[in-house]
Amino acid sequence: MSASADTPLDTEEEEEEGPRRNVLQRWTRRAIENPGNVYRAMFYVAAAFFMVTTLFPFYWLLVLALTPNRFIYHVGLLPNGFNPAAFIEVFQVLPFHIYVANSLILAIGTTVIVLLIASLAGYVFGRLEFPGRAPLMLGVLAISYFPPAAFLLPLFSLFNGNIVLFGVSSPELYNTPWAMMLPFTALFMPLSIFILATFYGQIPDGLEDAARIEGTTRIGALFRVIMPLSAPGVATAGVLTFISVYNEFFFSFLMTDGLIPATLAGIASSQNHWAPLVQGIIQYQGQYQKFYNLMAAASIVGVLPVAILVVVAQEKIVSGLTQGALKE
Amino acid sequence: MSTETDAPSDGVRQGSAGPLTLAARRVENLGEAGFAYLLLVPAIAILLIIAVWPLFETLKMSLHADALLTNNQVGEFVGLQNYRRLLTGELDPLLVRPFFDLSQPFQSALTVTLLFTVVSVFFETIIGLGQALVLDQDFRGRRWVRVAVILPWAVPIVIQGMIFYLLFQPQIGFLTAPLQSIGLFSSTPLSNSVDSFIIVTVADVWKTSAFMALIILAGLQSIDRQLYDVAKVAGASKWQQFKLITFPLVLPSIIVAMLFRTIAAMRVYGIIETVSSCSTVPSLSCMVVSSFSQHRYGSAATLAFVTAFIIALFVSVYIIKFADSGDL
Amino acid sequence: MGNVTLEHVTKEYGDVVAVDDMNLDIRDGEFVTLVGPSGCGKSTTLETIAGLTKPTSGTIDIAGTDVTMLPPKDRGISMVFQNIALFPHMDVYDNISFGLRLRDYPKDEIDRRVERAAEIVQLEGMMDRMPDEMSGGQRQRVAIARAIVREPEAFLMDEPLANLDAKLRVHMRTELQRLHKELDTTIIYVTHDQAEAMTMSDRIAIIDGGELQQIDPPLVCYNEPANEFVAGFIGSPSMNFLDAEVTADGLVSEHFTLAVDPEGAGVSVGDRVRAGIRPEDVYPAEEAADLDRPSTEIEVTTDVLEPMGDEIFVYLLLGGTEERPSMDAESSANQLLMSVDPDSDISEDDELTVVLDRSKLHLFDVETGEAITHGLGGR
Amino acid sequence: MGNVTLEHVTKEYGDVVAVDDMNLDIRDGEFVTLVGPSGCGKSTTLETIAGLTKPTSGTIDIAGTDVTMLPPKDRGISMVFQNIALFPHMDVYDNISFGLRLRDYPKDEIDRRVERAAEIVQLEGMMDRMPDEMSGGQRQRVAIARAIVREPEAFLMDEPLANLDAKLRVHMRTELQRLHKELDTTIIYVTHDQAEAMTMSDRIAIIDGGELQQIDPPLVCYNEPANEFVAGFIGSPSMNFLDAEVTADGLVSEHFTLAVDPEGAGVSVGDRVRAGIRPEDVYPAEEAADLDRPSTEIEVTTDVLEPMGDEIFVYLLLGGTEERPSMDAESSANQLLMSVDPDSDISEDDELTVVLDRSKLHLFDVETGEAITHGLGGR
Amino acid sequence: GGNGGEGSTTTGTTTSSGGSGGTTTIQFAADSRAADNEDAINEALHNAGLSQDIEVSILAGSQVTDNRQQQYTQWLSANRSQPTLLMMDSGWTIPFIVRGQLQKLDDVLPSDLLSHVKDDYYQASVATAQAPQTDALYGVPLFPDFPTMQYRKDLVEDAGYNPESENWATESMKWDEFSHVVSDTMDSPDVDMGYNFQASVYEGLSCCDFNEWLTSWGGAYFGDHDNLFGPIGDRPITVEEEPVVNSLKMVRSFLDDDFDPGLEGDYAGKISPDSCLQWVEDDSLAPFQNGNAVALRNWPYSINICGADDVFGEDLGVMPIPYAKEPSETKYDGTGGPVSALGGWHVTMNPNAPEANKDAAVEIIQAMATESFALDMFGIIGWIPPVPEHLTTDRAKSVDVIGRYTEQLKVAGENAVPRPVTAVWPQESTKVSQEANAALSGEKSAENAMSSLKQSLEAIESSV
Ligand SMILES: Nc1ncnc2c1ncn2[C@@H]1O[C@H](COP(=O)(O)OP(=O)(O)OP(=O)(O)O)[C@@H](O)[C@H]1O
Ligand SMILES: Nc1ncnc2c1ncn2[C@@H]1O[C@H](COP(=O)(O)OP(=O)(O)OP(=O)(O)O)[C@@H](O)[C@H]1O
Ligand SMILES: [Mg+2]
Ligand SMILES: [Mg+2]
Repeated sequence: MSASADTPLDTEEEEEEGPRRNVLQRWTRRAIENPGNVYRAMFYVAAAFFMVTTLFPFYWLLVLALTPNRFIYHVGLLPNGFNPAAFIEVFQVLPFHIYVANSLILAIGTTVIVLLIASLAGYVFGRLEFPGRAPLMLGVLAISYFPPAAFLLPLFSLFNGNIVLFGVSSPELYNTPWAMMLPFTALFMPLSIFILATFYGQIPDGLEDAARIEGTTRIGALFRVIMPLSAPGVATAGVLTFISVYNEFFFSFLMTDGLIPATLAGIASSQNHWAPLVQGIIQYQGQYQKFYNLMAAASIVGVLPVAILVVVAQEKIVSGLTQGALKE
Repeated sequence: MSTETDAPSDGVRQGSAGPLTLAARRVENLGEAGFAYLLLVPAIAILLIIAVWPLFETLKMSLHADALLTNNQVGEFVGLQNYRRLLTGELDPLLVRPFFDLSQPFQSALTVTLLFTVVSVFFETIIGLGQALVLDQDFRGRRWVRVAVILPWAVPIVIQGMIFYLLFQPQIGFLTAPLQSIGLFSSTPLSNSVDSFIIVTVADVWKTSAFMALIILAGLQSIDRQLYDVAKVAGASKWQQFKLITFPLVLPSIIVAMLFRTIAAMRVYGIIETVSSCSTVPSLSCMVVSSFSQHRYGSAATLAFVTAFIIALFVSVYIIKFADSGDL
Repeated sequence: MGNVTLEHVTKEYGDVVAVDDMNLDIRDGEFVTLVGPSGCGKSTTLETIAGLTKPTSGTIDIAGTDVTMLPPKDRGISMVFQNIALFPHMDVYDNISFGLRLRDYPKDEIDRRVERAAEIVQLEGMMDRMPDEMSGGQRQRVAIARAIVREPEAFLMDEPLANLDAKLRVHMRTELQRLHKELDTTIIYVTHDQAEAMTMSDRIAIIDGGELQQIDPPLVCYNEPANEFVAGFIGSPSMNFLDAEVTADGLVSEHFTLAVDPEGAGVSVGDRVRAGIRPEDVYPAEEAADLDRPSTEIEVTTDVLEPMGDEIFVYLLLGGTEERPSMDAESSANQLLMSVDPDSDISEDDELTVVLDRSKLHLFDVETGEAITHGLGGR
Repeated sequence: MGNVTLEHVTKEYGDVVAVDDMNLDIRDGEFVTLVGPSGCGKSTTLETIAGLTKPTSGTIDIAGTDVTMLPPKDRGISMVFQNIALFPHMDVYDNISFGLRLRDYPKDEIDRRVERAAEIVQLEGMMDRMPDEMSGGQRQRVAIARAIVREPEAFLMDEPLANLDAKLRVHMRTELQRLHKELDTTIIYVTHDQAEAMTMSDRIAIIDGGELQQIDPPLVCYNEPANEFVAGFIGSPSMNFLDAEVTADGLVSEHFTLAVDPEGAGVSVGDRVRAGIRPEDVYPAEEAADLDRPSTEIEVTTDVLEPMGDEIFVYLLLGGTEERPSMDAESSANQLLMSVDPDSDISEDDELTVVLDRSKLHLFDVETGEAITHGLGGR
Repeated sequence: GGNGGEGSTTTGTTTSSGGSGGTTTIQFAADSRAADNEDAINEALHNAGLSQDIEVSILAGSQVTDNRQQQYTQWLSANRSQPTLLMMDSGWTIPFIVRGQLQKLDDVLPSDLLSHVKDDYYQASVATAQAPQTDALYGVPLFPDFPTMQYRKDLVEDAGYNPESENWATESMKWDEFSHVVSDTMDSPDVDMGYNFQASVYEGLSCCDFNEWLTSWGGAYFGDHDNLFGPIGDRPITVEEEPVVNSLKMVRSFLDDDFDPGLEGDYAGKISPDSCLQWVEDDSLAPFQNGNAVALRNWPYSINICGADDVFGEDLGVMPIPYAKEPSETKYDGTGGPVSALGGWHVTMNPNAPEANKDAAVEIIQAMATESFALDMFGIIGWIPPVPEHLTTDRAKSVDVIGRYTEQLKVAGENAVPRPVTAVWPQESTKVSQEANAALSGEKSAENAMSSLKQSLEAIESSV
């Protein structure tokens, strides 16, 4: 190694302090000397930009919610009138909280199932080598190529007991949570499988090895070590699944008859009152008339559980692994 | 270590084991491939029943004629005729808009879909990556910025549609007039194909950048922070750290996110229907859904399969990339 | 019942043969150390024993059972990994107690054992630190504690003390030996530290290029290395090697001649052999008075001196300074390393006469490297 | 211009003080080794020098510039990390060339340097392996190569050879020294290996509990340790310590008496002191013939023998077998360690008379641990 | 497939709620407004003579008609036995009838009720509940819906017109006159829009707005109104004809000042905002409701909104929709005059329901067909009574707000035109709205748009 080669590059220190420099130069100079400030500035600009662009429509939503529906004409940046009562009306017109509760239950149930099953599959695809891996993965992926409508008719027959195999007719699942959770599971699982496979695949073998030596089975190692270490990925898969189900409309609309139980307590006892959140929201829509303020207020209310979930899940990520101590 | 304990002892375990442990042992003893298949059973089973079987039924439907006048879902067996008619354009008059017509690209399903996919996924990736990078920093109030960034993803499509619909509804929202005055939009953007296309794309980018951000963020959080230490000491600037460490290490996450976003973008439907209409911005899924609701199940099934096939072709780019990164 | 037997175990990674037809028979309660150059397959051997990787061929037997196909958890082993592999999401207590918790030990039993293990590795009071809040050595000690809380058939330890300071290492050495004695468990140990290998092992297995070279008690390996590789590998600093030819006069090399009885040494006239002598068996002629069997005197020039505190390594040039070997030629034929007392007044570039301890001279076959004889009789 | 100066550097992690008011002044081109017990703050010190962690207080100066607030990349350093930290997504070539590619070196220059570095660490032909396809030692060598391809103001190396076998370690030692000489770069080196510290360093800095204990050339540290801690830490096996009292008769301990001139030794009658003597300065009486200044004879019983090949460590009990110390009492007052020639015919449980080399006896203050004197004159 | 049996669910079987042993509860799939008024509806039914041991349980279906259609399609295709009664849009009942998915009421209803429905109900409504080309009844109209032209009487009067004395309420005016009324009124400083309508690309354009324009010009989609419901593929397609094209030109001239429709008669230009081209009902209502428009074509619900005291109260005027040609001047039966597009809903019966439920359902339908029920619902939810005579009763007139406009509604109802619902109408509708919108926006000329519409319709008609 010749000592000369490093020199052309270490020029920064050599630069002489010239006397004539205008402001811009000085600024650039400072920026170069202390790029931290520039990054910080860039960072704040970017953060502010993202905040504004993502939050503005929500602000607009709030404006809509606060504007009485009859004054919706030409709402500007400020609500046209001030009618916080919309948030109360939302619950008076419909037992909206029950729709929310229904959706929460469906979403949580589906998320748990998806995470469980997709974890196993993600582990397999992410960490194991076996013949048929690529075709199987592509097969799983291919399911998401199809529009949901492509699944509907057969599933509807299936869940209405119309499919008879060996003299046994398929279970009557229509109007039960299963009629939604099963399709959701199937439709949202490929994404989770891919996410989890990616993250599980990145966990160093050494940690799984250590767990197995300590006496876990491979599955035990998956749930005790690999999954916690992939907390960001798992949380992401969970949040994405949860939100997708929470807002799903197509199947939840066609697999329920739109009834809801009269009370929250009724959810537990009822087999067949499973109308979800979105169905609630569109109930504020008349045949010709849309109660934009109620829809807006309802969606703000409906988004709250998700916001809470996001906070919680992100906390989990943070506590899980912030410092990225993934290193063996 | 003292040996006096009578707690379960380690040691090579043999013989006397309950049936459960025996089963567990048998599982552990499976070869890599056997074990892999076993863990895939739940996922594959649910996918087979809830996804593959319906698709198979739908495939059969696509080989039958439409039946508008009977209680049957489909008419007589016609082989591949539906496909032939679709691909030769014979079916176009029956569709909302032509399947493929280069002379009016904004009103032909295939071109609209591809254009939408490329544009929206491009912006979503850029923005999602930017958001993820911001969220990956440590700063006060990060939790709330996170929630803010992710919140759009939690908005049901109905509401997302409502927001953008109203924003661009000249009598209500305030966005049309200025955009119109600078000549960007026509006076009726929501019934103008190009304008609506842009609005739908913006709405989609607004909502689903969060999806990207979430997955990429998880990828970022899984990066071993020590690697940055190494890079810093080696003299890497922030940009170089990003280019050489961050980017390659989150690339798998980005690919997964883009893959699924691309698939979803190619199936875009809900936001079109709620902001504008399938007539104005026809997508492939629009074709499927409208044929479906018009009771043309044979055509709808054909369209669904052709859509899936086109998606498969389009995403093979990712698949190849994925295979390169060793995950397939 | 913790004997571990490897029969014809081979492990290949693609083209790379990490372990090559390894046969090991480790008795119950034995403490065997694997040593060998970096990349020779020590870790891989442990991994196959642990069941973390399936051998490409061959069988492994632990405690009389063929475990080749058994998963790690049923092999009754515990292991310290070379790369430590603490669970980053668990604090020290959870890391250490992991295996016990898996086995549903009662809480107080777990506490007791963890406490005891922490004491052994001197980590009391760090129970709720997370791995990334610890120093390298502390982490390694957690890994050791995690392995020793359990009472398996066999311990596998892959350089468990690499990141510890000398003093702690000596302490851990004692502790591990005590543990070994107390539990009467088989221990298979990988180390790069000669002192560890020499003091702790019942037997040392020397591996090179995936192949077992010798497995014998430490002193046997030291004093009667099976081949040139072992001779050069065991002992630090390394043994000196000098090429020589067996003539009627005895052993003749470029720089010295040694009367030797070809018969007694198992060589015949005309053979080319390699002679090996350890640095501590080279003496300045004046100090060789009490030596039973010195060799002929050899004229040398001192080159570099490496004072180690308790001794000084003196690099000797056989052919005079003009033949100073280039620094990277590993063990040059012209170079001889001698270790002397720190009180010695040798300085650089001295002209010196040294003798070799004939009884400590080893002869190796030039081609195969096999040892021919250890120690020359006669004078 | 690679001098490195730490002034009053303190680094706290919450309650833990990892580095405590450290003052170091390392000259340009110097090779300084940091040693100290596990967790004493060596890595943290390197990290603050590298700029990876900001000191809680104090300033750092490299090549005449105050770099306390500068980012690592502007400090002109390169570093080998204790936990290796290779880039998992890059093959060996890319890992090694990382720093060069950052600086846009021409391709052929990169190739040349990488090749050279790979040769030094003996990894030729492994250029396209991925890190997870390598053994622990191989990975460590990649990390070393990654650091040495560049020519920074200063190298920081945190136990770079921990996972290498003795032979390779000796080789790397030479290579690093040569590099040091060639580039004339400052090297700050952390190691647990006494031999490394002794042979490579210009000066050794001994750290304990975050505090610098002594920084001096190796032999000074060895022969004139500043305090009891350094004395016990440097040298392996460790120095023997015996409590004694200064009386009119000289140094009186439970088991022996040593005539001493209090004045010359800097003690006064009535002082309680701790006497320290290294194992190699304890001799069986019969071999002490050529010793200039043996102490009075001490009757001992041999306990355990640890044959190391090139020497044997003999544990001696001062008070007879019935006082055999419990095994974990670190350096028991009754125990004395002696190192003897491997040819020695001492066996366990021998009754023996030994002498200490007075001139190698160290006296330390019982309270502060400060060294009082090194070597006793007189007889 | 077989029917998996529904017995386990709570409804449809005898339950013993409140100890009143043996109440039969019948599921009725309706919308959320009906569901909100479940108790009132039951009361109204019982008042109308429904036996006390029959209860109706209302499923709150979506108000979005497409969603409901989709849902019913699934239920009926899967042969579900629940719900027993379905509230169906008159716009898409026929496809269900054609597919044989509804109970033929001729077989289950008493004949007096059948003839009452067929004879006394709004004929247009009944036509959409019958099998095409036969008079077999499959649904009983629950309430019809007809749009009217709602306008600001106060402004119009300010502009010098005299709606009251000219009896605009029942004697509709022609489009040219209307255009001037609007145009003149617009000159009053505080309104910037004139005539608001709905011309987004959606079903509402093809079924209703466009349908009204072209019919009022004497045009038709498929020739004589006998052909409205088929036979598919075997009827003339007449969208290319002059009345249809003229109607488009007229409306385009309302939108675009620069466009010369070349029509005889004097039409005032630029009386409608461009935005109409992307409006559905609600969007067009907002400016009107906020006092920014002169006239609005809309359904009765907006009468209730705008006629409220705190909006326009008595200042809201309502008239039948203007027209261009008298029925006598037109080529096809049923065209010309002040037409209203027909909306509204029927009650139909699930053929898979258990017989016991069907029997109870028949009783319910009977109760629903009474005047008492119709008027109750007019008061409660604002469902317009399905029998014209009921509208003119005092009770109807006494209903708040909308009661003031029963005369106008009756006229509209008598002039109602159904959309041409067939199994292929959904596709045809899409094409119609696309082409009509394109013609209105000037993207295509009316002639071009209609000729390509004709081609599309031919293709669709021949596809069955
Ligand atoms: N992030 C942290 N949080 C809390 N304590 C820490 C953290 N990092 C290091 N420490 C503590 O600081 C002290 C010094 O650590 P350091 O890594 O410098 O030790 P070291 O001298 O390098 O030890 P070793 O030889 O074991 O590597 C240790 O006691 C360690 O536990
Ligand atoms: N996954 C792998 N793919 C390819 N080669 C591998 C893989 N793992 C290990 N090797 C190679 O196998 C050989 C043996 O590796 P092993 O880890 O057993 O060495 P080791 O004796 O433990 O070395 P060290 O002392 O450096 O830790 C090495 O040459 C290594 O490069
Ligand atoms: Mg190894
Ligand atoms: Mg360290």
